[in-house]
Amino acid sequence: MKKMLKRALAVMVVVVLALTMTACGAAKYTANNTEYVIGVSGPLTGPAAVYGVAVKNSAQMAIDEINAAGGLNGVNFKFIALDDQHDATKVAANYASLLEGGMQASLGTVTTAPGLEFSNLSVEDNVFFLTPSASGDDIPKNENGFQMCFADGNQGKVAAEYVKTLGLNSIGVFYKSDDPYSNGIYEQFKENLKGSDISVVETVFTGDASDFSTQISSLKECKFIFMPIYYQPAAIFMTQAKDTIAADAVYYGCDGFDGLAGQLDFSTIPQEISMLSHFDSNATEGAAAEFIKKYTEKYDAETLNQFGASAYDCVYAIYNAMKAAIKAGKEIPVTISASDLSDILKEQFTGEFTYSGVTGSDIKWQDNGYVSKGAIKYVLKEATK
Amino acid sequence: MSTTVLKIENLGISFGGLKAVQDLNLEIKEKQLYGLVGPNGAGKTTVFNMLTGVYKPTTGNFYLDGENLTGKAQDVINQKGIARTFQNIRLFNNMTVIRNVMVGLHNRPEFKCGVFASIFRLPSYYKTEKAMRQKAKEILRIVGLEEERNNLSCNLPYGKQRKLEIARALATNPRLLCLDEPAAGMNPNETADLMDIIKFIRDEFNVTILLIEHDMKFVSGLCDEVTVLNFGTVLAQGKTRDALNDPEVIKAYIGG
Amino acid sequence: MANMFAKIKWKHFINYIVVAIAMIVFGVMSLTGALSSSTVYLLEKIAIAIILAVSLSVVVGFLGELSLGHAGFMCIGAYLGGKASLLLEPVMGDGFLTLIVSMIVGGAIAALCGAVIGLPALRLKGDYLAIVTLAFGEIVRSIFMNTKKESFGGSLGLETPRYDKDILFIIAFVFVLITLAVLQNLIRSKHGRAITSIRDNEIASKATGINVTKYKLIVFTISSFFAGIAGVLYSFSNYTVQSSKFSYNYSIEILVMVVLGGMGSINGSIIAATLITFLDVKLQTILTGDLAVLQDLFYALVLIILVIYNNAPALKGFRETHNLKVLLDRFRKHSPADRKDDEAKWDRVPTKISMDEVLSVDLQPQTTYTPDKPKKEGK
Amino acid sequence: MEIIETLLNGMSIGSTYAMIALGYTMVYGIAKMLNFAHGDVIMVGGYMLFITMASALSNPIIGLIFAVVVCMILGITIEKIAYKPLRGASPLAVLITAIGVSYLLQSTAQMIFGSAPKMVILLDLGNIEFGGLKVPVYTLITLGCSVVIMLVLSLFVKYTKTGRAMIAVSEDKGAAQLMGINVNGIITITFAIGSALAAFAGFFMLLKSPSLSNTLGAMPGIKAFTAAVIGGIGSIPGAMLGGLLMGVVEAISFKIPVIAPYTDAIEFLILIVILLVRPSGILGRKRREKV
Repeated sequence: MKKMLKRALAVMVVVVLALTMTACGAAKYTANNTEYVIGVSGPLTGPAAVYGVAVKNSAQMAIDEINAAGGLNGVNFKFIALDDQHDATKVAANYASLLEGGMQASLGTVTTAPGLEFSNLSVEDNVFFLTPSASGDDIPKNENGFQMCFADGNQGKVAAEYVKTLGLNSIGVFYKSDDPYSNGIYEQFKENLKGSDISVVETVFTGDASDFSTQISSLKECKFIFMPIYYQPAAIFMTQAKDTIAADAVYYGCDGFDGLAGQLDFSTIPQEISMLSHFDSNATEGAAAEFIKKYTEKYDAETLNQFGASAYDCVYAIYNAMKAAIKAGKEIPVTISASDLSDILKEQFTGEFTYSGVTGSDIKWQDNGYVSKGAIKYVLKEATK
Repeated sequence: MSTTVLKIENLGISFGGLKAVQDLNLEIKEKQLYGLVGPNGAGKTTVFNMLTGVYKPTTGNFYLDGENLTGKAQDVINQKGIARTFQNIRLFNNMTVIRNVMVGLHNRPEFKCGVFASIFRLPSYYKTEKAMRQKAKEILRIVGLEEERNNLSCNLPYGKQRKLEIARALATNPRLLCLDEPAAGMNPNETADLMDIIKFIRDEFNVTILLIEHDMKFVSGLCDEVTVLNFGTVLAQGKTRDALNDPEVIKAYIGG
Repeated sequence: MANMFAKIKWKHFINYIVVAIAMIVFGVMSLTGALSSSTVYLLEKIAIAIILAVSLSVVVGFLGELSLGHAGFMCIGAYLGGKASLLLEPVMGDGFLTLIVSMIVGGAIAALCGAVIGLPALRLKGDYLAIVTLAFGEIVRSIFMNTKKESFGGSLGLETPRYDKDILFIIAFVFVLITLAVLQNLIRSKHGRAITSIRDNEIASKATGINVTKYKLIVFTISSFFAGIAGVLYSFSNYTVQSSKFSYNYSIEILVMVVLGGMGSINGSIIAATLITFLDVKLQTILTGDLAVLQDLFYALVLIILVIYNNAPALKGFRETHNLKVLLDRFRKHSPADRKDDEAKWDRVPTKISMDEVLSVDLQPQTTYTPDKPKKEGK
Repeated sequence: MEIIETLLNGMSIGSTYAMIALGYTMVYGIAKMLNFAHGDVIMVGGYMLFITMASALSNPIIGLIFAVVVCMILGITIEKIAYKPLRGASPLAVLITAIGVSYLLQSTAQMIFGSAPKMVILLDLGNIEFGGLKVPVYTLITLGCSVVIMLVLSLFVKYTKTGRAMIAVSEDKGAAQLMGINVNGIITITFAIGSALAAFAGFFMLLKSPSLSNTLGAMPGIKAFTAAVIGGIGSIPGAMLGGLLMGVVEAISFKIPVIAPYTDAIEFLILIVILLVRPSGILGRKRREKV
């Protein structure tokens, strides 16, 4: 019996040791900071990795630029990106780990699916976040959350308004029913289209489907196809549909379309491709072009997309807001707690603070956390005559 | 005249077009030792499989103590009182010897203890557990395996595995015990030992035994009546000596 | 008195003791504020993983059926338990009572589904059952994915209240103890012997009078009940329940815990669940930025090496001389009378999880193929 | 008209599944393992095509040959390193290593090729008109090729010495060994063939949808496996049949808006129903243990 007890004790000690390795003092995580810490949780691996990688690269680029220019009053910034694989379950661990790593402000999550979890967690500790691309309507529902991208519902609404002006009798829709982004936009689109006499041919796909022949044959009579989806399935759809759908049809998408150029040889597609977005990765002028140039010099051009551009803006917006707050007489020591910084930043973002950058100029934020900036209809490719 | 335990009427089965067994009729009396013999592929094991519910007979019926059990599920037939062993030993290899026997005791009414009683460790659980262990030990003692009770059954030598299978079948408290080549793979000493055990358990457990065996010495030493099968049909039936000396039987065995 | 004390089978209770001590130690640490929130999340995850692994272990390790749909039952528990807690919150508050009622609702409905999926289990063999359970899990996931926003949150998932995190992990560990108690008591009873006998030899089991149908149903039901409980705990430990989490990949992750822990070993499942969850979370939070891509690589390598080490027939001799048990034996006097209870050595479990279909090129379905194996030992 | 069109679309989807299912069924039938890494071998084949198309030799046929060769080598390597040491161990152990290999291939691919999806345009084949119906040529080619591959495999298994040895190994490894068949050699050949089929599947998947990422093979792999089980796993014609059936079900389901979001659920439901009616799949052989 003694032997057994001894053995039990040994096993227990191992388990407890393994677990206590992580259990260190709670309380003030930021007390030992020597740099301002900004954190993000995003999909760095898995099917959505390209978005997370874009955010990670661009935010790092912005931080490096800020640090090279002397930081904030001589204090540098540090950026931590953790992988959540587009899975809400992994967010809690990431969030706690970031917080314990001294995070003072955050970019939230990269994608919508895990974003809600982050939003709910961060309000507990009052951690400010400005998400570059988690566009779900509910993401900024708490007062500590803000978006740099357009909320899905707004995108759907704007798209519906636009469609109404076209004077069409019938349009097609192609969306991904198991994706919150796609669903979020389409629901508001449908809602706002009610009352008009436009009939909608609705087609869906799910998962990683890559053969859209059925959906294409359902849509082949349509002259206008609204596609609130990401660019990879859109590229597959357009390639498979190029001869079946009328050559004078229009593919119309939202910010998810950005990046299409890397997936599609536009010259082979006869139809027009447009999107409503805040950034075009093929921009040749303005701040966007400058960002693209810097990004492609530093990183793989394939990961360039609006997620990155938006993240770049997020970092600068936080930086500028901190600068503005200091100017207004606030003190932001390097060891400031996340909650104190959050109060300062919230005041800025709901106040007079405006920001101009890659994804828009004179960007302002509403009290509910939504961004107000100009959405631009980009014609990625005109119809081939 | 003792009562009839098993009665088989016109039993037959066919797989596709092949008639594996046809028109089998036999009657086994209480405490009888009955042999089922025949060359390879004669359909002996198929008869066992029908009697224990593995196969559903295509024709005919069989009765245990007058109750028709034809086409019943295997576990129901076992609970009604037909237990068996297998030609190629089928033990619960990852369980100890005593547990193998305790599985056999599972359905006995005296060891009733529901799932809930077990999960919540009601007093009845401790009582039945103890009683089952006791009973299992008793059975093991009879077949001479008491010493081995805590070994894994797969570590037993071949002869003992055969005995354990018999012990497990006995544990289900059968009326009729079907032994499928119990002496296969045993040396002459073990065979002689087994014959004694089989006789002993018949008396001790008050059980009727139907057995398949190739070893004619074994059969003639044990059984008072036999049925000889060949290609699924009955060649001869009756007192062991008479049936085995039937010219048809000799022809089937020697060929020609 | 001392005699009675010595009679207790300590090894039957060792896992309760270890879990209880861990629970108390961490509970005290949490009260004194010495526990960081990342540790709390980790503990919750470990507790949930243990419940899942132990409940699956009963199906795979003791009944010998391969289930790839465990995450599906968890999904049912998470959604329905979460929904129940949402509906109950206005009536009963967000206290312990709500938690218990939600647990019962989630667990019971998951158990019901387990019974329903257990029915085909009676007809199908190992690998076919595996694919049916996988299909079941995917169906559940797909249904919850496409629900209306008002009912179960649709693709964005159901928002559920998070339980007080200082207490939830303790509750979770209590449920680990309950799971252990119920499942181990079941296994260490006559019913457990019946279940193990089905794994070891289904034909013999039937011939010995075991109602195989009944026991398969019981095992599937109880196992999915606890998967459902784990699901409800999951919904309480997260703000959102998203069905995309419960894909077959997650079922496989649970299966990996069971297999690495050793078939038929509940303690093994507990240790494997703890270590895998620990490894998973640590890799995720330590490998930041560009290093994140190494997570899966590392995990995959650990998996392959461990499985080959544990199972390769060629390494058997090496395993028997170089393993943890031998190491532990050095610290205690080994008595040959000690024998593991109901623990099946992994490489000897005659898995019904057999890959048995034969290559064929025939266009006509054939009725029966009976392999006529030669007798092991002829006479 | 619409029905024919939907059926054709189903064939288009199903021919890809059939192609993958053929590989699954071969490996399963002989090596008796669920090779969860099969889908990821497809992905590797896809990247090999990508490398070829991005190089100076941008020819799809050379790409296909290159992909087939690389995948065969990869398949044999995986078999030798991860599966062969476990021969004789429980099938579950092999299942777990297969999953490990799957993770390994996916993360290696991301490390080498990055996270961004790649565009791989192999050939632009256009459409053919059949009385008002536009049918993409790739559909016809994929369908044709999978039928040809199925026939070749069937003939190979039935009439060549190696093929017959495969059947022998499939029925009873031990007995085959006793009859002088090199069981390990046969299993290696099986993996080589299975991986070559995966490379073909990768080619046809990219021919249809030119977007390549490291999860290319994951979901189609599972669907194709389901298809193989529906058809009766181990049966070569069954794989074909199951694949096409899955495709047609998917097409019909996508055609009806109300049930379209539940397409995956419907496909898996059909699997369950078919297995309940025929526990060994449509063309599978029912195996019964001798008592």
